[in-house]
Amino acid sequence: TTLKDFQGQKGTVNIAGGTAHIPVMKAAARSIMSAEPDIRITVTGGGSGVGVQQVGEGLVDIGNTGRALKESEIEKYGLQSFPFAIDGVAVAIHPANPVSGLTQEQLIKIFTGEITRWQDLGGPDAPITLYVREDGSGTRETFEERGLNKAVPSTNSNVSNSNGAMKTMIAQDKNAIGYVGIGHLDSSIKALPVDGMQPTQENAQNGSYIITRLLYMNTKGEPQGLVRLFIDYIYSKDGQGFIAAAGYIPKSKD
Amino acid sequence: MKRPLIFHVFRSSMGLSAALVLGCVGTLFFFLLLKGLPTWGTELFFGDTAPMDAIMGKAPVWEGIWPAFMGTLCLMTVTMGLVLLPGIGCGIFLAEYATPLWKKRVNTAIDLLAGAPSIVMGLFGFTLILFLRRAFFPEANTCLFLAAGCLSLLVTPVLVVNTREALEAVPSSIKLAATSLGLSKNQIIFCLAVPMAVRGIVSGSILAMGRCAEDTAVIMLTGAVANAGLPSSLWAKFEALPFTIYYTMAHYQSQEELNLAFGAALLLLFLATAMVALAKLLEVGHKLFWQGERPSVLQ
Amino acid sequence: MDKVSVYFFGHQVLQEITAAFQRHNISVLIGRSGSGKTTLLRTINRLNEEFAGCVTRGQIFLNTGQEHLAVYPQDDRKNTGIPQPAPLKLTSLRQRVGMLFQTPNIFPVSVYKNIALPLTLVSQAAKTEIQERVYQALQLVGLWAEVRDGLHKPAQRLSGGQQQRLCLARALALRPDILLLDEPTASLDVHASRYIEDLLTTLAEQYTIVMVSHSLTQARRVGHTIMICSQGRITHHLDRDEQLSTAELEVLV
Amino acid sequence: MDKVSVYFFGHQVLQEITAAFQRHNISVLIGRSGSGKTTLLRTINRLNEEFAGCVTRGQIFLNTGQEHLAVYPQDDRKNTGIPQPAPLKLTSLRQRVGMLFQTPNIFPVSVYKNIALPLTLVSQAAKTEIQERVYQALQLVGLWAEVRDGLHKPAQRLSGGQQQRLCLARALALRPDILLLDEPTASLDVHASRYIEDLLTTLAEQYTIVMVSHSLTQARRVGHTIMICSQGRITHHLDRDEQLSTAELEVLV
Amino acid sequence: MTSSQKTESFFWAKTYVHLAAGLVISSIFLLLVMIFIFAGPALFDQGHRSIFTWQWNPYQGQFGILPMLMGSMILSVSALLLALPLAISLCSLLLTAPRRLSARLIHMVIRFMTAIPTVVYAFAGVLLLTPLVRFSFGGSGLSWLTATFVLVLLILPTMVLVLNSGLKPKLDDLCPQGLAMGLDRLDLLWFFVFPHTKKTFLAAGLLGFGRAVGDTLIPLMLAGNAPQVPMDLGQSLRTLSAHMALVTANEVGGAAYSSLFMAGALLLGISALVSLISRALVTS
Ligand SMILES: Nc1ncnc2c1ncn2[C@@H]1O[C@H](COP(=O)(O)OP(=O)(O)OP(=O)(O)O)[C@@H](O)[C@H]1O
Ligand SMILES: Nc1ncnc2c1ncn2[C@@H]1O[C@H](COP(=O)(O)OP(=O)(O)OP(=O)(O)O)[C@@H](O)[C@H]1O
Ligand SMILES: [Mg+2]
Ligand SMILES: [Mg+2]
Ligand SMILES: O=P([O-])([O-])[O-]
Repeated sequence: TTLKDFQGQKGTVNIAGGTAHIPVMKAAARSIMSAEPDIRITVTGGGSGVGVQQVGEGLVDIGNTGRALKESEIEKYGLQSFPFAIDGVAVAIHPANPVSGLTQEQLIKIFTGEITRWQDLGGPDAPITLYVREDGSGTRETFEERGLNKAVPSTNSNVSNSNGAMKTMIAQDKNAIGYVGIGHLDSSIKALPVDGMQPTQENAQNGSYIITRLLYMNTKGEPQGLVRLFIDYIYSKDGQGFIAAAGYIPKSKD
Repeated sequence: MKRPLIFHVFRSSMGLSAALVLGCVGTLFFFLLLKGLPTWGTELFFGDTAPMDAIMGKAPVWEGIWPAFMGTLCLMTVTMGLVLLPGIGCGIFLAEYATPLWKKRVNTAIDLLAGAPSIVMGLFGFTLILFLRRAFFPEANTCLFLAAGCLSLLVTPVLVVNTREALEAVPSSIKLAATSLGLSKNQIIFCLAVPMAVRGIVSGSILAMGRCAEDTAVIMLTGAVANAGLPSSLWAKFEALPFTIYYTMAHYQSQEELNLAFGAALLLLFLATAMVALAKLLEVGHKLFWQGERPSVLQ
Repeated sequence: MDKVSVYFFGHQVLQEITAAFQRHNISVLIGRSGSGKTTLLRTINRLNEEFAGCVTRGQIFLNTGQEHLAVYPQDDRKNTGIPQPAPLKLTSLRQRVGMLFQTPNIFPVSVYKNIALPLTLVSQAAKTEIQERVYQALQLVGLWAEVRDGLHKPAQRLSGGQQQRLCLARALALRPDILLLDEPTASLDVHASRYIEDLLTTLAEQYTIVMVSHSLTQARRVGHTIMICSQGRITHHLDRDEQLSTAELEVLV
Repeated sequence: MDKVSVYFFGHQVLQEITAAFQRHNISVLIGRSGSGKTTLLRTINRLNEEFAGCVTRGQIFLNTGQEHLAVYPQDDRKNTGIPQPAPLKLTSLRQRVGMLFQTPNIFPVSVYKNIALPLTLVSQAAKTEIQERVYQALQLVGLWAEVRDGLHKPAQRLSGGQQQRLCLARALALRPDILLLDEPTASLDVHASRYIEDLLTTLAEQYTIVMVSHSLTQARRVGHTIMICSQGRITHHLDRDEQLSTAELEVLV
Repeated sequence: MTSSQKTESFFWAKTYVHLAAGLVISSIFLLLVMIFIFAGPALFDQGHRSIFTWQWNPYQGQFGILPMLMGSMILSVSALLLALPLAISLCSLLLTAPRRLSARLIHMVIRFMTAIPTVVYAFAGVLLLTPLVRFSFGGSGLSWLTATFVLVLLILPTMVLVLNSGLKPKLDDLCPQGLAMGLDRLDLLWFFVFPHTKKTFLAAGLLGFGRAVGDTLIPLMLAGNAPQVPMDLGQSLRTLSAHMALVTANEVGGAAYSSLFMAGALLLGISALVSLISRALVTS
């Protein structure tokens, strides 16, 4: 699929959900709308939970999730999933923090509130501030399932409601620990290897980094018309470019 | 001069608290001005789209707050369109026609509505649309119209109360004089009282518009999105300044994106301040015109 | 006026007052504060009814020369079989009875509109006729010379005395049969009061005037009849020829 | 009082008034509405300054018998070298000059506290002394008998006349040198006014009284001096022996 | 135009007024009914009993919103406790120096504050106040304390204006006479006005509380949103309103979703109570 396929099309595609997807969606929307002004594509976040809910209720055409749909969700709404990229979830701390790696056991103890000070981890004499994502976030579910082995994080943690917000908070707080999609990593925060696994997209792709997930687009029933075209466009060469530019590994349509 | 100690404490605390509040608000304002003003320019509004194209709606704007600004304006217009007639009418009803019992009832209801948090209003809109989809219109969706509808519920009390007060401020002696001349009740209301109250009503409407411009929680649940381009129809999703600020704050990846939020915050601040200032000006003019009083412009 | 009683919230303010006000006469009501003078005036144009908690009993008849009219609708419960005149509609009653309040009570519009607006609303008169009547009324109260240049300026700019006369003009423009005046000179200084007093004496030739006054000397100067109110009753009723000195009046009050 | 001018928003209300009010005398100001009588009273205790847009020029001196005091601070720009008496502090000036307003203006506390509270705040008197002075003041204005049982009931329950006297008592309790009275009987009926007039005549033996009145007869009854105000000036100044009849006064006004 | 025509046009005007009132009342009614109908399942459904518990952990099937209720209450109460004395002393300043330039400036600033959108407060709070709080108290800077400060700024102007309009007429009544006796304005205010205006204080307080409890963006962006009852001012908390903004991210119909309505109904209930009490106070 290329931009040519959109020629002469008009209509609206509404997209909402996972915040990790936004850069890809925006880039695709921008390229399509610039070529075909009659097409309107609206993009907003909200988190994976919002994606499921809104697409299920029919409020948007494509609901993005940063996790696989649950059986119950598929059943209830008749959703169809389109995984298009691989992303890892990296544990992140402030760049000034000398801690340079954690074991998974330590990670679990930190997030469940057993370890509360950095000096227990070889860091400075300071309390640890925990940051987690809101319930319904795909990033959170992935992290808790793969990273924490389903341990329940302490209620004492601050809640951010997007990957971006999480990154900003960690970048400002010397004592922070949190997690973001690998695509969001940059020099303002420091990603920590877990059990020696380096959080990079390559490792996520080749399976040596295990806290990974797929990014999905979901539609209610079989996608039609413009929505179909849009999904195909994400899988196209252009789309793969946007995915790579956002820091994810493109995944071809199976 | 016998006065308790606490009195003297209080006396000295007055200046202190004033300084505190002035300091806080001053810092906030100058911070926004300092960070916001340098971002102002065509870049802020239109991103890299040509301004003329953007204004005409020929090309979508990507990294600019123009669509959000237009969205906010549209939202205000539609909301006012929805709320003006019922709100003012209800105000007239309360001030002039309602029996004491009804007056009490309606005032209570209006008070309840005035107290309702805006997030609850947003939830109401969201649920309403789900309900409508299931029961009547499968095509219904969150959109500009829904957001405007919920916002109009939110600002109804402002409008009703202002109208009511403007009408109640019409001196009863004037109504009595008109009655003694043999005018009927409707004549007095529509030929004398309402024209006398009109500026009070207008300033109430402007305050209501200010509230439309600033509210975030309602539109968050009823159709505001991060990227939609210029508002295209009543039934489409839209962008709005307050939502843009909130969203950018949560998602920004770079300083440029944060600058967008600064620009939007400043613009929104100006918009809201302009509304309040305009309402105040009208109020002053109103007093001057009708009562010949000379209220201080500063108060 | 026949056995008129007025109650406010169950408290009887007027006690079965029976009185007659002669046509083309000035009747002056005097009495201490709170004795019910204002209330008595307001029974005549049923303005008491605009206040909460007011109940009026009794009947008032108007004799306009041609007609004999009842002010209050007939009380069915007490129907005595004696035919009573048809009651007037409320608004047309009030058009026939002009009232001037203690404090000038102008509308916050222009001088011209103050008179023209009620006139347009209550009469079917054409625009030119209305203008005619506005000018006439202003001339009658001697305001014409003072306001001719500021006819369309806000009426609030007039002085107290001018405002009081404007109110009078407004009432007169509606061509009432009866004029009720509640302390028309209370807020005016000596000169302005004198002017109004003279005006009233002239007007008495065409109108039936009932006025309330606090000034005994004024009552003696303009009243054809003086009635003294006390605690909701008319205790004394003096015609011009039997009028007393100010001091004697003071004792009575 | 020396060349006192008062401006409101640039509009000159008093025009360089120079006058002297004799000690232990009652001076009555009469004049048409808006002629500046109230404003003139208020220059004496600098109360005009509490209103927006007011500017006062000129100087007023108080002669309390022992001292010679200036009401307004000296104007440095015009320092003529002639030694002027030290100006008074604003609050102590106002304690020396009691003022009674046209409408009784009681505080929403009990009768007793109405007098006692200001007294506690401005004087160093002990509790028993304050009680003493409250009782004295109430007796002086003849209110003692009427309120002795209700000393701690809200003062709002008093009748208009009683309230007016309470205000007077409150002013007297502070032991001022000068009493300013603005139409003290305007809202009272004939009997109550008479009582106040008699009281004033008694008080004049101890206080210097300046009062405004609208009633020419009243002015003649109580005033040692009558001053006629007109358009911000004192046009006439009549001592008791050269007083005129009411009618003549009326002409002057 | 004849008289009957005029009556006719007023007939329509009158009808319009009544229709408008009917419309407004019925939409208010609809709003209340809908919120409570949707909250119903949360209240009565056996499966959702856990809503009134202290644990919020959807993955473990725990849907307690009591921490959020607590969060709302303590945040608004603390904002109120801080704002009320501030509001009273600001209002006293306005009243006792009515013509002084400083007082006019403050009045203008207060007016201006009413116009500042809450999202702008929250935005500036995140960028200005959070680093400051983090620097001086440690932790994330997103905390009870931070949200309280910004909420105080939010509710202050309303409270000052309500106090001002309640106290000013009373003071103006006393002023000329009181001043003539050598008292100053603050004396009058303190000894004669304050003792008789408890209701005005209460009304201002309730209004401020109502605004604080209903605000969403400030707690959402500044309070940290941890679903816990904070033990000290530096800890993070979650309010009902912020909870609602966070939890819309759930499938329709589940327990989390009905907790959303429960939160809405609670918020509405609190604000209704507050406005009814203040109305009763003002009218009595
Ligand atoms: N609208 C009203 N509601 C209740 N009571 C009223 C009302 N109007 C008048 N009254 C009562 O009726 C009595 C007579 O009042 P009215 O105004 O007739 O007195 P008045 O003789 O005109 O006195 P004044 O000389 O002071 O004007 C008073 O006791 C007053 O309290
Ligand atoms: N606070 C004020 N602000 C502006 N103008 C004022 C103020 N007080 C008085 N004036 C003006 O000063 C003039 C004199 O007023 P003043 O009250 O002294 O008159 P007065 O002689 O006491 O009249 P009255 O007999 O009606 O009480 C009036 O023209 C009035 O408009
Ligand atoms: Mg009267
Ligand atoms: Mg005066
Ligand atoms: O991608 P998420 O926002 O659902 O974490």
